[in-house]
Amino acid sequence: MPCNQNETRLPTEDPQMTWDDATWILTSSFIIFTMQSGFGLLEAGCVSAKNEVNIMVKNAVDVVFGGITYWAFGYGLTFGQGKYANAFCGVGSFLLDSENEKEMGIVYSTFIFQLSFATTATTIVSGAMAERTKLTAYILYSLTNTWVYCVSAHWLWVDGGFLRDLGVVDIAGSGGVHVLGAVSALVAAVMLGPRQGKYDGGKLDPPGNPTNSLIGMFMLWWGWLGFNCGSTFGISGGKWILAAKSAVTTITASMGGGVSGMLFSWIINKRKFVVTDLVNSVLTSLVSVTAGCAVIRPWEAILSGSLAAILSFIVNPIFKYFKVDDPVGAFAVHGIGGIWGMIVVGLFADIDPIEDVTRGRAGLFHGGGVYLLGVQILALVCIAAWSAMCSIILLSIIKKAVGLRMSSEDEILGADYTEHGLVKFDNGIDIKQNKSRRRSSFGFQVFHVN
Amino acid sequence: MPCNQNETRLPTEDPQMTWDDATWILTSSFIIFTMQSGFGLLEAGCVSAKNEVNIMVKNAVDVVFGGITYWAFGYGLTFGQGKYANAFCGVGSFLLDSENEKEMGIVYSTFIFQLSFATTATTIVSGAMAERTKLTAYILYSLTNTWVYCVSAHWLWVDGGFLRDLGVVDIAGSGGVHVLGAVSALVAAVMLGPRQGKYDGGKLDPPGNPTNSLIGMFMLWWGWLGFNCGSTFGISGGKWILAAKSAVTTITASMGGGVSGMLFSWIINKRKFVVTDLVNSVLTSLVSVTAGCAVIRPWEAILSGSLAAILSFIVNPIFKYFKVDDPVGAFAVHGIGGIWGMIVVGLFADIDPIEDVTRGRAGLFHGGGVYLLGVQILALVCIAAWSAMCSIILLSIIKKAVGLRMSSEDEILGADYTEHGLVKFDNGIDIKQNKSRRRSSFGFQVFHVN
Amino acid sequence: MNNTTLIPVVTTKAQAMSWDDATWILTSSFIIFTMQSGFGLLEAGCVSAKNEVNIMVKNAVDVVFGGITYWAYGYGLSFGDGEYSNAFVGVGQFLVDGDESSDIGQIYSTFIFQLSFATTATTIVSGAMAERTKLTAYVIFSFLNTVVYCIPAHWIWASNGFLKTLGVVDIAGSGGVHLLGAVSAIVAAMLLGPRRGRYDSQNKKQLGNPTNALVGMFMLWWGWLGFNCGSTFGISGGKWILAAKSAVTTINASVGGGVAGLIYSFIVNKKKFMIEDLVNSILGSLVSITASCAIVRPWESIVIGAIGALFVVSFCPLLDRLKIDDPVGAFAVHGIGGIWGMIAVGIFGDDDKIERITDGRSGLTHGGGFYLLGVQVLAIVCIVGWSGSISFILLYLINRTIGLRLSPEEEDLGSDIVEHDINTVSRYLDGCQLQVNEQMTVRRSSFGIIRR
Repeated sequence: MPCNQNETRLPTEDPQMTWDDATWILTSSFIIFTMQSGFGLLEAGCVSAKNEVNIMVKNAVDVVFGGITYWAFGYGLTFGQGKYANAFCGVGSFLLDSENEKEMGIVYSTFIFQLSFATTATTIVSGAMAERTKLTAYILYSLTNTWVYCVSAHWLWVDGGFLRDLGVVDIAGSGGVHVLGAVSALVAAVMLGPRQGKYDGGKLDPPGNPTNSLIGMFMLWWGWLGFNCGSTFGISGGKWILAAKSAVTTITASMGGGVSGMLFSWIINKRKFVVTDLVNSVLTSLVSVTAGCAVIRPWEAILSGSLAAILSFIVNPIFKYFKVDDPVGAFAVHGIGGIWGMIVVGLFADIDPIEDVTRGRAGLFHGGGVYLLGVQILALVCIAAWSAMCSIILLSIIKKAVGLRMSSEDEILGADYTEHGLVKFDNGIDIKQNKSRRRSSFGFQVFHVN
Repeated sequence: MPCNQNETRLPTEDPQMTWDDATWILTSSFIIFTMQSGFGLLEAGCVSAKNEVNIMVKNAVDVVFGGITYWAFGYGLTFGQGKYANAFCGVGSFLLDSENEKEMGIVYSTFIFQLSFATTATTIVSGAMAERTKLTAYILYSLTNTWVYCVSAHWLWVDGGFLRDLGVVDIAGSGGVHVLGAVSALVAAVMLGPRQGKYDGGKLDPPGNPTNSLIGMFMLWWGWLGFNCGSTFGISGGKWILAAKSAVTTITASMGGGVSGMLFSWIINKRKFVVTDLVNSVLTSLVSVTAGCAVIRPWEAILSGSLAAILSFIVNPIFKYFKVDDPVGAFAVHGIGGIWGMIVVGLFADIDPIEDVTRGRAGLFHGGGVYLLGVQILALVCIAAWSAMCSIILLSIIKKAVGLRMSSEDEILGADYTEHGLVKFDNGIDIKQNKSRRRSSFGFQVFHVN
Repeated sequence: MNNTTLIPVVTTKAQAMSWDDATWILTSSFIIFTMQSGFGLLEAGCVSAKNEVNIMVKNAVDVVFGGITYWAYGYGLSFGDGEYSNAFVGVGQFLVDGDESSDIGQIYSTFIFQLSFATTATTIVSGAMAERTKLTAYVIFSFLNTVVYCIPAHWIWASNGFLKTLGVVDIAGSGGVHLLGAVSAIVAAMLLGPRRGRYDSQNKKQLGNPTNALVGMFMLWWGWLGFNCGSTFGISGGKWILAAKSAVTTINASVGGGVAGLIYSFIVNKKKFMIEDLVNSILGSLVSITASCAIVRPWESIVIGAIGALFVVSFCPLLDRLKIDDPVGAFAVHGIGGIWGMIAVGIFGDDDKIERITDGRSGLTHGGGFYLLGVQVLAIVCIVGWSGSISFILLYLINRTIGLRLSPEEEDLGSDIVEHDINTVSRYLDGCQLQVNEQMTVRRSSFGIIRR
C-alpha cells in the first residue's frame, strides 16, 4: 500500500476498503467457490452410481440459477439501502450494477463474496433431495430459493437487521448458511419421502464411490479455511489477527471432531472406521466453529468440535425412526453442527478487544451471562422457522406446478439416464447377450432404447 | 499496511508482521493444505483398488491426529521460548493459546503455516506403509510422530537451533520435511516387510487408478508453489521479490525434472512413457528445489531438477535388490529429492542481497567454498539419524503394543473391507453364482463373508 | 509519513510494483495453474477410458515441454525489450534470469504469470488431438508450439506490439489465449482426421466419464476467476476495483451462459440436459467474457455469456457435419467463444475511468463508433492467420518426419496400453480374461485397470 497517498484511503481513518482488503476478500471468495467442487464430489460419492452425474449437475445448477437470481434480487434483499429498506429485509440495488467509482469496488467485492455464501446455502439442500428429485423441479427451486437465504442474511449481517441490532454473532454463517440450508434440506427430504428401497424393505443401491466422498471432504476442509477466515471481510487494521485466529480455531475444531468421530465410529461399529462417519464428523465440527471462529480459543474449538461430531451421530437413529431419508446426511452435518455452533458462541465467546466482533458481549462461560446465549437461540428459532416456512411454500408450489418427485420407473433407472441420457454399464448383464450396446471400460455406454 | 500508525509496525523498521504478510502467509497455508488432497489422490491411485479408500482415510488421519498433537506439544517443541528452550528443542507454548493481542497474530499465523508443514511430513510416511498396515497402528503412529518433525524443525528454523546457528539453509524443507519424512518412510517399509506377492513370487494386485495419481500430481504441483513461495514467511520488504523468484525456480525445476524423467523413462522402458516415472520425476524435482528455491537461479533450478529426476530412478533397482517395498515410491521422491536438494544449496546457493537468506554465505560454485556444503551435509546426517532413530523406537513400541501389520487374510481381503466394511464389486465374477453379494454398478457393494 | 523507501521497488519506472501487487499476481498465477488440473480432468472425462491416462499425461507434457521453451525463448519473444525488439516480436531476456536487472521481482512475477497463460494456450490443443495422436509427436509439438503463442502475445500485450498500439483490448486473452489455441486445435484435428469409426454409424458417442468432466469444469470455473481478475496484473491504485468488477462479470457471464445452455439443451434434446451442452455452455461463456471482463457491466456480461454459450453449443453439431472430429469440443468452446469475446469488446466495451484500459475508447453501444470493433476484428484476423499457418507448418513437418497419428491397431487398443503399458480395456471386452477362483481371489480392480 503506498503510504504517500491520500489519507482518506486508509482503513483506520475511514471505513473504506483498501486494496489489501480487496486482495483478501477476493482470494477468499475464489477459495470458497472451490467448495462447490467439494460439495459436488462429496455428494457424488455418497449417492448410488446411477445418480452420480445428476448430483454434480445439481451443484452446477445451484450456481447458475441461484446466481442469476442472486444478481437480480438477492443482493438487493440483503444489502439494498433504498428508502424502503427495513429491519426485515433490504430494498434496492436490484439487478446489481455500479457506476460510481467510489463505491464500485466495495459493492462488487461484497457481491462476489456473498454470492459464494449464497450458493453454498442452496447446495446443502441438493444432497438431501438426491436420487429422487426431478431436475426441472430442482432448477425452479434453485431459482426461487435465493430469497430464503437473502432475507435472513439481512437480519444477521446488515446494520439495521433486527437480529444484528440485538447483538447476534454468526461470523461465517453457522446459522445464516448452514442451519438455514439444513432446515430447507429437512423439509425437502420429508416432502419428497424416502427413496424406494430405503425403508420399504427393498434394497437400495449402495453408495457409489467413497474415494470421491473423501476427496470432496478434503476440498471442503481447505475451502472452509477461506470461508471462515475470509469472513473477517478484510485484512487491514486488526482484522488480520482475527483471520489468523480463525484459521487456527477452524483447523483445531476439525481435528477435535475428527478424533472424536473416528473413535466413536470405531466403538459403535465394532472396530470398523466407517467412512461416512469420518466425513460427517469432520464436516460437522467445521460447521460448528463457523459462527464463533474469531471469538473462541483454540482449546474451546477442539472441545466444541468434538462435541459437535458426537452430537451428529444422534440424527441417524432418529431419522430412521421417523423414516426420513437424507442420503448424504445434510441435516446431521449442517443442522446439528449449525445449531451447536450458534450455541457455542453463546457459551464460549469472549469479548474481542481487536475489532469488537461481539460488540462488548461475552458468552456464559466468560462471564457475559445468558444474554448472548438467548440472542443466539432466538436467531436459531427465527432462522429455522423462516427457512421451514419458505421451503414448505416454495416446494408446495413447485409440486403443484411440475411435480417434485421422479416417476417410480425413472427412479429405478437413475437420473443419469433419465435426465441426461447417460447409461452406466451394468455389471450384472451378460455382455454377449447385448451386442447392441457399445461398451466402454469405465462403466458408461451408449444405450439404445428399444 | 498501516501508514498512519506507529512506525514500529512497519516491516522495514521492525521485524513485526503486517497484514500484508498475514495475507501471504495465510493464503499460502491454505494452498499447502490442498496438498493433502494431492497426496491422498496420488497414493490412492498408486495402491490397488482394495486399499484405495483406506489410504485416503490415512491422509485424513494424519491431519486429525497429527494436528491435535501438534497443537498440544508440537508447536511448543519447535517454537517454544520458555526458559528451558535450548539448541536442541523449544520448550513452552504447549496447548497453544494466545491472549496477548500484540503477538496473537504472529503466533496464530506461524501455527497454521507450520501445521501445514508438519502434516505434510507425516503424510509422506503413509505411502510407504500402504496396503499392509493396521489403521489403529497408523493412528498411534500419527499421534506420536509429530515430535520427530518438531524437534528437527527447531534445529533448522528457529534462532538458537544448533543447525541454524551453523548457517544451514533449508528454505521450505527439503531436509526438514522431505528427508525427515522419507527416512521414517524407509524405516517403516523395512520394519513392515514387503506386501504379499511383491517379492515372494506371487502376484501383486495392480495399481488401481493412474488417472487419480496424475490428478494428485497436478494438485501437488500447484500446491508446491504455495509451499515454496510461502516459505518467505511474509511478502513485505524484499520478501515479495524472493517469493516471485521462488515461484520461477520451483516451476522451472519441475520442468527440468519432467523433461529428463520422461526422456529417461522412454529410453529405459523401450519407448513407453511410464506414468509413475513421470509422476515421480516431477515430484522429485520439486522436492529438490525446495531447500534452495529463493537462492538459486532459474537455469540452476532446471539443471538440478533434471538431475534429481534421474537420480530418483536408481532407487527402484536398489530396493528390489534388498526387497524393500515402498508402494508409492516415497523414498525415491522425498528421500533422493530431499538429499539432493540440500546438497544443491551447498553447490549453487548465491549470496542474497535482498533478505540475506544465506547469511552472507555462498555455495561452492559461487565462490563460497565448501563451508555451506559441509553444513548442509551435516544437517542431512543429523536429520536422517534423528528420524531413523525415533521411527525405530516409535514403531517398535507400537508393534509390541498393538502390532503393525495386518493379518495375512486381512491383507488379501484389502483394508477397505477389513477396516471400513467396504467391498469393491468384482466385475469378473458371475453374479448369479454369488447371490449373497449386493451389486453396485460402480464397483462397491456390501459383501457378506460366509 | 511519506517515506518513499517503504515502497519496495525504488521507483525506476512510473508504475513500480509493490508487494501488494506481487501478492495478487502470484496468488492469481497459482490459481491459474490449477486450471491445468481442470483441463486434464475435463478431457479425461470426455475421452474413452482407454485413453484417459494418456490425455492426463498430455496435460503434464504441455507444462513441462511448453514451459521449458517458454523459459528459453517464449518470454523473450513476447516481452523482451532488447534493442531489436519491434512491433512484431520482442527480442531479449532469453533464458529468463533476473540477474543484472534491478527489477527482478517484476521480471519473475511477470514470467510466472505469463507462463501460466502460455501453458493454458497449448493445453487447449491437446483435447482436439485426443485418442489418435502419437505421444512423441505431441511432445515435439508442445516443444515448438510455444512460438505460436508468444508472438501474438507480443502484438496484443507488449507495449510496442502493433495491435496494442492500434488499441486492441483483450484483457485476459479471449483472442491471445483461447482463439489462438482453438485455431491450432482445429488445424490439428483436420490434419489428423477423425477417430476410427467416429462417423461410421449413427451412434452418438458418449462421454467416457461425465463425473470427471464435471469436476474438471468446476475446477476451471473457479480457476477462471483467478485468470480474469489476475489480469489486472496488480491490485494497487484502482486495479483492485477492476479486479472486483472482473470477478462479478466473470461469474455473471458463466451464470448467463449456464442458463442459456441448459434451456437450449432441454429444448433441443427433448427434455434431457446433456452434459456436453452444460460443460460447453459454461466454458464458452467464460471464454466470451475473458477479453472484456473489466470493462463491461454486470448485466452486459450476462448477455455476452448467454450469447456466447448459444453460439458454442449450436456450433458443435456443425463441426460434426463437416466431419471434423474434435473430441472435447475445443474449437467450439475456445474458438467460437474467443471470437465472440473479442467482438463483444467492440460492442459493449466502455471507457473505464479508473485505469483507462481502453485508452479512452468505447464500443459500439457506448457511443464509441466502429473503430474499436474494427481493431478487434483485425486482431481476430491476425491471430487466426498466424496461428493457422504456423500450426499447419509445424504439424505438417512433424507428420512428415515421425508421423502424427497412431496406427489403426494402436488406436483400437488405446493410448493407455500403447504409450504407457496400462490396460484399461480388458475387463469389459472379455470378462473371462480374469481368472476366477473360489474366494476373493479374482484379481480385482474396481476401476478397471489391470496390468498385463
